Formats: sequence, C-alpha cells, structure tokens
Amino acid sequence: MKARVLSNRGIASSVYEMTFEWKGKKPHPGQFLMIDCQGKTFLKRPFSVNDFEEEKMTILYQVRGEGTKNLSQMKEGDILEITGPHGNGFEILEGKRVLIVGGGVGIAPLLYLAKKVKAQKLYIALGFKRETFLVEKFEGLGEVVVTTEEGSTGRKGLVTSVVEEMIGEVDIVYGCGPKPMLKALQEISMKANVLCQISLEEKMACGIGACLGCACKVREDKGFSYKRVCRDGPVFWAEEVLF
Amino acid sequence: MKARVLSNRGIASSVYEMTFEWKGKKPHPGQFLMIDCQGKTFLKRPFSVNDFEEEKMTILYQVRGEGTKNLSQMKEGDILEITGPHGNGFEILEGKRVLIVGGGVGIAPLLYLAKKVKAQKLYIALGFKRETFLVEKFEGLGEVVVTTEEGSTGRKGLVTSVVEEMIGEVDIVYGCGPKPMLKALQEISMKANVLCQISLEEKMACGIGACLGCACKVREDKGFSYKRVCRDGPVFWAEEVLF
Amino acid sequence: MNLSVEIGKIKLKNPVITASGTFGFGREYSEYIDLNKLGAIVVKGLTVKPREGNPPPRLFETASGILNSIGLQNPGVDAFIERELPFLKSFDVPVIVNIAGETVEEFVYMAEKLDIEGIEGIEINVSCPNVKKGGMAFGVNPDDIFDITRKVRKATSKTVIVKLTPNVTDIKVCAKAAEKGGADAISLINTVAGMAVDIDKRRPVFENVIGGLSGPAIKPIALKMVYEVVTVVSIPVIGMGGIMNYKDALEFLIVGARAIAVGTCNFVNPYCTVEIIDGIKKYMEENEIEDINEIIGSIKI
Amino acid sequence: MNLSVEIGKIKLKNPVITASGTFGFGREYSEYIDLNKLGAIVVKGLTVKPREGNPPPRLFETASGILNSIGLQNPGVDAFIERELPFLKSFDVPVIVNIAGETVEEFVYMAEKLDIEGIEGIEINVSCPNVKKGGMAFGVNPDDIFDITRKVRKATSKTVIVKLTPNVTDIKVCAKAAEKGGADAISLINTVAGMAVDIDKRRPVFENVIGGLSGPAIKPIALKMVYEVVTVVSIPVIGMGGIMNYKDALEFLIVGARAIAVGTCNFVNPYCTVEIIDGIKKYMEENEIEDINEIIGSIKI
Ligand SMILES: Cc1cc2nc3c(=O)[nH]c(=O)nc-3n(C[C@H](O)[C@H](O)[C@H](O)COP(=O)(O)OP(=O)(O)OC[C@H]3O[C@@H](n4cnc5c(N)ncnc54)[C@H](O)[C@@H]3O)c2cc1C
Ligand SMILES: Cc1cc2nc3c(=O)[nH]c(=O)nc-3n(C[C@H](O)[C@H](O)[C@H](O)COP(=O)(O)OP(=O)(O)OC[C@H]3O[C@@H](n4cnc5c(N)ncnc54)[C@H](O)[C@@H]3O)c2cc1C
Ligand SMILES: Cc1cc2nc3c(=O)[nH]c(=O)nc-3n(C[C@H](O)[C@H](O)[C@H](O)COP(=O)(O)O)c2cc1C
Ligand SMILES: Cc1cc2nc3c(=O)[nH]c(=O)nc-3n(C[C@H](O)[C@H](O)[C@H](O)COP(=O)(O)O)c2cc1C
Ligand code: FES
Ligand code: FES
Repeated sequence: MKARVLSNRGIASSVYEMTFEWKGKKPHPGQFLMIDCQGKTFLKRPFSVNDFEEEKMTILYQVRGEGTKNLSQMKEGDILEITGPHGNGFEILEGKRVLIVGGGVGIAPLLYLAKKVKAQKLYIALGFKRETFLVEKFEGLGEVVVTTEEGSTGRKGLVTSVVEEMIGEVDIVYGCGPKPMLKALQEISMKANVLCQISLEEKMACGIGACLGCACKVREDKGFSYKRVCRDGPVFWAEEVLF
Repeated sequence: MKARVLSNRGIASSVYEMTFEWKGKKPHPGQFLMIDCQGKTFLKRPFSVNDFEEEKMTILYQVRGEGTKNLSQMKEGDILEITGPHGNGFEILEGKRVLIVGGGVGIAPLLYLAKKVKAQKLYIALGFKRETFLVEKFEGLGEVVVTTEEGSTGRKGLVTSVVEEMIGEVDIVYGCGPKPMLKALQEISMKANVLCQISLEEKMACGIGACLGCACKVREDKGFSYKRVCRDGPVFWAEEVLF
Repeated sequence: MNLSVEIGKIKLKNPVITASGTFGFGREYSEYIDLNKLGAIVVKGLTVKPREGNPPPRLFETASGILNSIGLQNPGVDAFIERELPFLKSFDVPVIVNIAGETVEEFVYMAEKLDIEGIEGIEINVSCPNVKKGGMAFGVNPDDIFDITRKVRKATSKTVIVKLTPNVTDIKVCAKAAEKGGADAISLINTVAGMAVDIDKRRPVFENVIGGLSGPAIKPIALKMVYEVVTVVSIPVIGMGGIMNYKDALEFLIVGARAIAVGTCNFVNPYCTVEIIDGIKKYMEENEIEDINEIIGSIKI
Repeated sequence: MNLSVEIGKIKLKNPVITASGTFGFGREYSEYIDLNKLGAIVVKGLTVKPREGNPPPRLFETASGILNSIGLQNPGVDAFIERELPFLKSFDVPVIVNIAGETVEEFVYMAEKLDIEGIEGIEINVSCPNVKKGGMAFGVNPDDIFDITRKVRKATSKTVIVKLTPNVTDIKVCAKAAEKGGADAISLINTVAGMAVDIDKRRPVFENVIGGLSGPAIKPIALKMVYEVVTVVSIPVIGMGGIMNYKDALEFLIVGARAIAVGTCNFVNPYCTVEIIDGIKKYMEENEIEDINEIIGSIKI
C-alpha cells in the first residue's frame, strides 16, 4: 500500500518520528508495519505502530543502517510502500493494574498501547541511556517514571529496578526494549507470578509468517520449538520465551 | 565529487534539464560526466555537458530506465555524486564554416559546442520526432533549421536531408544523435569529402578507459580495432568508425 | 490468449509457480492474493519427521539478495497431509510437494506417502544447502541424482520434478541424470551457497556458517543455468532465481523455461506472483502473441 | 601500526590489491589516486598475441552487479612489456601480471617472457569465462590446474599466484591442486558465469551468450569460497568478489584472506582502493589492533 509522508522529524540524536497517511487496516497496539526504505535496501523493514488516529500513522525509529538512514531523509509528500499491520500485538486485559516498561527506542509501540490499554491503574516506566524522548506524550496517560543510566534525567539506573520495586502492585507487565531488559522482565515477573508480555525483534524477510526467517525459541512440553516473531508474535508471554 | 542540484525541470515529455553546482574542472564541448543516479542503480551513468558557465553545469536528459527516472525526481538541494568531465570532446577548428547536427536528445552536447565553436559561419540543424525542445537556446548562436518527422514544427522529414542540402557549403560537420543518423552523416560527409566528427554512445562502466567495456569498432590499416568510447571518444572522426 | 502450459501431467493455467520455502503452505499469502490465479503452488520442503530448523539469525540481507539458513523447519510429511493439505485442496490450483530426504529411502518413503489425491507433483529437493547430512551430497553427484529420481519415479504416480542445485561445475550433467532417471521435469536453481561475516563479533552471521543466496543478485547465474539445461534435456524446465517482475519471468521463458517460479520476491511484495501473471498477459497483448508457447524457447542465438 | 603482508616473495605495504581487468595497466587510475599507496597492482589479463576482444555490447548492469564480456582485449605480452611496464615501474608498488593462455605452452611462454625486472608476480588466470577455447576448460579441472601451475612454477622466478574460477562444485579441490603444483598463493574468485536476455529482441545481450558476473551481488559467494579454500591450503589466499568498502574487505581478511583485491568497485568509485586502505587503518585504530595479521583468519566458528 502506498502512503504519503506527512512529517518526519528528529526528536533526539538519531531518533526520528515520522507520520504518514494511513488508509489501511486499523492497527492493534504492538502490531508493526513493513516499510520499503528504498535506496539500496532489498527487503522491507519492520517498524512498530507508535501511534494511530483517523488515517494518520506514526512510527518512531532510530537510525541504525542503510534503511533507517534513508527513512530519515524522507520529506513531506514522499511516498512509502508499506504492508501491514502485521503480527499479533499485545493482549489487552481490561481493568487491570498495568505496568508498561520500555527501553530506548523500544518505547515505540508502547505509546499506542498506553492509549488503548484500558487499565484500572497504569504505571509507565521508561528507561534511557542518557537522552530521553517521547516522555511528554506518555504523561497524562499514566504514572510515568523515567530512568537514565547516569541519572541525567529522572532516576539513575536501569528501568528494570523500577519494575522490581513495583511488581507487587501490578497484575500485568508489558515490555519492549533491548534483549537484556526483556530477559530481566521475564525473570522478575515469573518470580513474582505476575503476567508479562514482551515484544521481540528478529531479522525479518516476509513479515507475514511464510519464510520462517524470524525464529524465536519458545518452551514446549517436550522441549522447545521455533515460533515466528512476525506472525506468532512479535508479542509473546514472557514465560514461554527461551532467551 | 559532490554537486548540489540547483534546478531540475521537465522541458518536453520525458526530457529534463538539470543544473548543478560545479567546482570541478571546466569541461570541453563534447565531454561527459558520470553521475550516480542512486536508487537501485549500480554503475554511474554518462551524460554529456549540455552547458556550462562559472560553476554551473547543465545536463539535458531523457528518461529511459531506472537511473534517469531517479534523476528526474531529484530536487533543488539534493546532492549528486559525479566524476568527470571525461572523454576527448569535439576538436574545434577555428574560423571554419560549421554545421552542427543533432537528433532528439542527442542535441544535448551541441549547445555547449555551439557556444564554443568559434565558427566563421555556423549552421545548426536539429531534428526531432514530433516534439521540439531547447531550440530557443540555439537561436542567436547560428542559423537554426528544425525538422520534425511529420512536419508538426519546422521542416518535415529527417534532419539528414538538411545535411545533404548544405554539405557543399560547410567545412566541418559535428553530429550527435541516434545511430542511423550518425551513419548517414558519415556517408554524406565522406561522399562530399567534408570533415565530420560524431559523438557515440555505448554502455559504460568506468567511464575513464580502464574496463574496456565501451568498445567501438574503428578502421585500422590492417582491418579494425576496438577503441574506448569513454576515453578515445566519445567523439570520433566519422570516417574511422565502423558501424 | 493461451497462457496455459504443461509440466508432466500437470496442467497449469499459466506458467507462474511459487518457489518452495518462500510461500509456506499458501495460508499467509491467501490473505493477499487469490491462490486460484497461480499456475501452481510448490510448498515448503518436507522431511519425514518434523524439523525445528536452525537457531536464529536465519536471514541476512545482502546486495540485492538474501542469505538464508532456515534449516528446513517443517512440520513433517504426516502433519502436512493432515493439517495443511486440506486447506490447499480447497483451491483450484495444482499442488506440488517439495521433499528433502536425508537418504534415498526417505525420499521414497515420502513420495509413497504423498501419492494421494490433492497432490499433483513431487519436487525432489536434492539441493538444500542448509542441512549438513541431507541435500548437498546428493545434489552435486549425477549418479545420486539418477538413483533418487529413478526410485522416486517408481514410488509415485505423480509428476516428478527434480530440483537442481547451482553449486556444481556442470549443471547439464545433473539435468541429464535426472532426465535419464525418469524425471518429468527439472526445476532450477536452488539457492547459491554463500556466507556473511559479522565484523564486530568476527563470527559468521549464521551458526551453520554457510547459507543459501537468493534474490535478484543471482538472476544472471540462474538464467545461464536454465539456458544450459534447456539445451540438453527434452523434458520441461521450471526456471527460477531472482525473478522480481514479468520482465525477469520473460527472460526465463524466452531461454526456454516452460514455467517459472517466484521465490524471494514474495517476501518483498506479497502480490508479486499475480502482478507477474498480469504483466505477462499485457506483454502478450501488446506484442500480439496468442500463445505463451510462442515465447517459450524463442531465443535467437 | 603494521598493515604489511606477504604473498610469496612479494611484500605488500597493505593488503589492498587491484583485481585484474578492472584497473587496466594503472594509467587511468593514476589520475585519481596515488598508485604508490596500493598493496599491489594486478594488470589486465595478457595473452601471447594482442587480442581485439568481443564486439559490443560488452557490459550489462544487473542487480548490484555487472555482467561483462570483454573477451580479454589486451595488447599482448610483448606490447605490455614495451609500452606499459615502464610506466608501472615508475611507481613503488609491486606489479603482478595476470596471464591467460589457451594452452599450457602459452602460459609457460608468457611466464618466461615476464620473468624480468619490474614484475613481482604472475597470476595464472585459468578461469576467464569469456574465451571459448581458453580459460574455462583448465579452470574447472584440478589435474589441469596442477599441470599448469607446476610448469609455470618452473618457468619463472617470480611469485606464482593461481586465480580460481568459482564455477566449480568444489573449489577446495582446485585450490589444493594449485598448492600441490607449487603455487605461492591462490586468488579467488574470478567472475561467476551468468547471462542476460534482451526481451525485446529475444536475444542474449552478449554475442558470446554467457558473461562474467562481478560486483556486490557475488560477495556472499566469494566469501564462502575464500573461507573454504583457506581451511584447506597453507599458502596465502587473496580474496576478492564484490568488495565495495573496508567492511567488505575486513570480512575477507577475517575469514583468512591474506590480502584482498578490489575489482568492479573501481568502476563505481575510482578512489575506492585508497578509501578501503584508510578504512582498514581507522578500524584498526579504533579497535586498537597493532598488526593486520591479528585480523587475518581471526574468525571464530
Ligand atoms: C517487530 C519489529 C518492530 C520494530 N519496531 C521498530 C521501531 O518501532 N523503531 C525502530 O527504530 N526499530 C524497530 N525495529 C528494528 C528495525 O526494524 C531495525 O532497526 C531496522 O530494520 C534496521 O534497518 P537498517 O536498514 O537501518 O539497518 P541494517 O543495516 O539492516 O542493520 C543495522 C543494524 O540493525 C540490526 N537489525 C536489522 N534489522 C533488524 C531487525 N529486524 N530486528 C533487530 N535488529 C535488526 C542489524 O543486525 C544491524 O546491527 C523493529 C523490529 C522488529 C522486528
Ligand atoms: C558519452 C555518453 C553521453 C551521453 N549523454 C547523454 C545525455 O546528455 N542525455 C541523455 O539523455 N542521455 C545521454 N546518454 C545516454 C545515457 O547515458 C543513458 O540514457 C542512461 O545511461 C540510461 O540510464 P537508465 O538507468 O535510465 O536506463 P537503463 O535502465 O540503464 O537503460 C535503459 C535503456 O537505455 C539504454 N542505455 C543504457 N545505458 C546506455 C548508454 N550508456 N548508452 C546508450 N544507451 C544506453 C539501454 O540499453 C536501455 O535500452 C549518454 C551516453 C553516453 C555513452
Ligand atoms: C527462505 C527460503 C527458504 C527456502 N526453502 C526451500 C525449500 O524448503 N526447498 C527448496 O527446494 N528450495 C527452497 N528455497 C529455494 C527457493 O525455492 C528458490 O529455489 C531460490 O530461492 C531461488 O529463487 P528466488 O531467487 O526467486 O528466491 C528456499 C529459499 C528461501 C529464500
Ligand atoms: C570488466 C572486467 C574484466 C576482467 N578481466 C579479467 C582478466 O583479464 N583476468 C582475470 O583474471 N580476471 C578478470 N576479471 C575478474 C576480476 O579480476 C575479479 O576476479 C572479479 O571481477 C570479481 O571481483 P569484483 O566483484 O570485485 O569485480 C575481470 C572483471 C571485470 C569486471
Ligand atoms: S519474517 Fe518471514 S516468517 Fe517471519
Ligand atoms: S567505460 Fe570503461 S573503458 Fe570505457
């Protein structure tokens, strides 16, 4: 599907926010889009839905390689080729005490989730290395705690320390961020016997479940199997994932 | 070398004129540039110098494939990667009666030539299928005759018919255009024993004479040899070319 | 206008097939395109027992291509028959099953099991470069190709297609061995063996070290091999490798492929197979070609 | 910081070489870069007699690569010595001469002729896929490789490098044959055989039908073969195929290439060899690597 870029701006060093027209299906929080980043890239690249409202889609992305670099150079009026929304998204259990945990650019899918989560009580913990971004958009949606590694903004330390403190007060945790963070969420939530869903990343080709390229190891009765991050995920119950 | 696009506009159906800043060497008429057309193209593409004045280079190009399509979408401020000027260019013999003959987008190198040719008398014959372009820029530089195949503008017929009529009144012919036209120029000029230089095209990789990819068959004492369009040309004395 | 072609006993509405392993069992793509429009569907390679496949990462993007190291993850031949075949049977499109054995006996076992209604062809994958014990060893040796083909031929009433690996000195010898073994058709090329290194970790990108290269990067290689094979066998050839659009498809048909398969392109554009069919139709209209068979093998050397 | 490496008796300032046929005899590129900065220059393939080469078109752009059908156009070994070598000798850079014979005797003849001052190495091109009678036949047969290598080895005092074709089932066997024949080093890969068709004319793009594929498209194939060869020979390996930047170069060095050659990239960017040298230096600085030899073969499997 073709989509017209409405805006594209840097919001932190090498982090951009892009909005584009969206005439396709309405996304569910945690779902992602496959975007042709043009230039010399060959495959489309996956990006989470950061926000969505009547025909306007937002993504938040970090420049990492050729594809994201090309994206960052796009301007209003440019046309993108996109498929999606893909994947399962977060399972929303209404009326719970919810903790949303994001690390770095992993906060991307969590804004739209925070808007749609229908919690009884919503805590939002956002962890950054040094520079923070997008925090203001979370404010008002729940009780926001920010951490930075050196304490330049908010609490000093890792966002998982916040989770450790609060785990007793919530019914479910939703997380997205770097692998070590997700692993910590898995441990903390399993120990506390609290529900936890995490959004994973893996290299993707098709994004729809056909190529079996985006394998993620999950627990099975008899041992393990590989699930597809793009179709069976990207969101998994933390307890089933084998890191 | 990086060059900033100053303007890029369509001047006829699928024919564009682009100008860009040029801090490189001053070109000689008939020389060409190798331009990275970006997108999925791999090799640079050759384009003749259409015009040049103090740090401003102009090319005229027709959209034919991926590369020229990408070029046509560039905007002011975009940055191009370019090498050149390459090739020998036209040999300018001062004070002669000159006939410049162009066919279609082959007129590209002839504008800059017409400006620099220092003729005693300058005739310019420009042939088009139907739509004409750039003619106004040639006016004032010499006596201009335009032909179109159906006679929609100017004389009806092929530009070579003009050459046949005028060959007796000139000392040298310079030509650029489709192969059949160049072949006709070769025949007419050789029959009339008039000097004639033609600018050839061939697929290019390096553009500087190293890959031997742009072979053009030329007469040799003992038979033939292949010369390099990019380095030994693109301009050849018509009599030496074996079509 | 006739677009239909025949591969062995299989009648295809048009010469556009899906390449094994790039189209799953059709389910995912059925959300994007009408499967009934396809010439045929070749399903993901099956093994006797279910296989978990290789650990991630399994994919790596290269210049105009991808390296994959999926490791033949599949539910096994029984689960395929039980869980996937019924879905495929609900469409009016020939189903070809790709099988990857580790021994000749396994190939024969699967061919027998799959000699059932709803399946029209068996594609013998003697060439998957990802399984250490399996494919590779067979695919490069003409005698093995002959042997497997002959035994599978005996074990099934279906059209037998032998899929060749490009990682050989002389693909013609392999093709002739398959023909002599009784193959109804030959398909090629499978992926080209390749590798990538993570320079930060100084490790191969894949645990298996070697992966299979596919996509437009390999198209010239594929086209050359299809051309060579067509000149030495009289059975139909299914050409594939890097086909991204109808023009690429036409190149393969012109050199003599009776049908073409689209693989990696499905990942880039899930609508591509149908777009290629439409593109071929349009080309035929514009060039006033009545029958696709006028294009097939029409190359002038 | 040490960037120098040794290939046989040749000492290279750094491991970056130009690939034969992509750098002419150095003249054209000397207008862009300082040839003294290069590890070595390998010149265009030479034949006993001058060769005119193939009729145009000789080039065709493919996805991330090019097909070429130059047909070994060159002035012949005598004219090289007379007209090109003096220019090359004016630089402080090892010159390696690539030779392409049509018979073993021709290889030996050229090797003897070139056993002169100003030349440091002979690269035996047993693999040029463009000449019908020549290269191909030798390059795929280990016995021929052994034979040519042995005889050239005897005919010259220079470092002997055998350049292998990738168009074989098992490159390891070819590499071992070259080593056994007395080669000082092995270089690979030459171009991959490929083809393209003009769908309007329904003709092959090249009169020769088949061309040689080079450029980033083939990098994964090249890297895999270099890796394989390194594991089976103990002589140095020069890796090439699709190298476009210092990261690509590092991949080859990490898998074990003692030096790397840059081919097609020169066409895209005439400054690329020097940029690659600078890139490797910067990488070593940033990673506090004192000696390039710490990188070579450092892959962890
Ligand atoms: C379901 C999903 C959702 C995602 N959502 C977002 C998002 O909202 N915002 C965002 O900035 N990024 C997101 N990513 C990651 C994003 O897809 C990659 O950063 C992007 O593909 C990199 O492309 P590139 O061409 O710039 O880099 P490349 O040159 O392809 O790679 C640069 C680096 O990024 C790594 N990388 C490449 N692709 C992936 C991938 N698919 N997953 C993880 N790492 C990768 C590479 O290993 C390499 O180290 C998501 C990934 C997945 C799987
Ligand atoms: C010395 C020289 C000067 C040139 N000057 C101009 C100019 O001033 N203006 C202009 O419009 N064009 C010029 N050309 C032609 C121009 O280079 C090609 O049109 C361009 O490379 C096509 O690139 P593409 O990616 O758009 O098309 P592609 O997809 O590469 O090809 C599209 C079509 O163009 C043909 N083509 C591609 N490259 C060349 C080539 N180098 N020569 C001839 N045909 C080719 C192909 O065979 C094909 O039919 C010149 C060519 C040469 C050799
Ligand atoms: C992810 C992936 C999985 C594949 N799995 C199989 C397989 O199971 N069996 C098989 O015979 N070929 C398999 N192939 C090879 C393709 O069917 C095809 O031969 C190859 O990819 C070349 O075509 P393409 O360039 O159009 O992809 C696979 C290819 C890819 C990319
Ligand atoms: C135009 C061209 C001409 C070539 N000529 C020769 C040659 O004369 N002798 C030779 O051994 N290899 C020749 N090669 C092969 C290159 O040296 C190199 O092995 C190959 O191109 C792969 O490297 P690359 O991808 O970096 O170009 C040639 C390659 C190209 C593209
Ligand atoms: S990306 Fe293809 S199955 Fe997930
Ligand atoms: S383009 Fe390379 S020699 Fe002319």
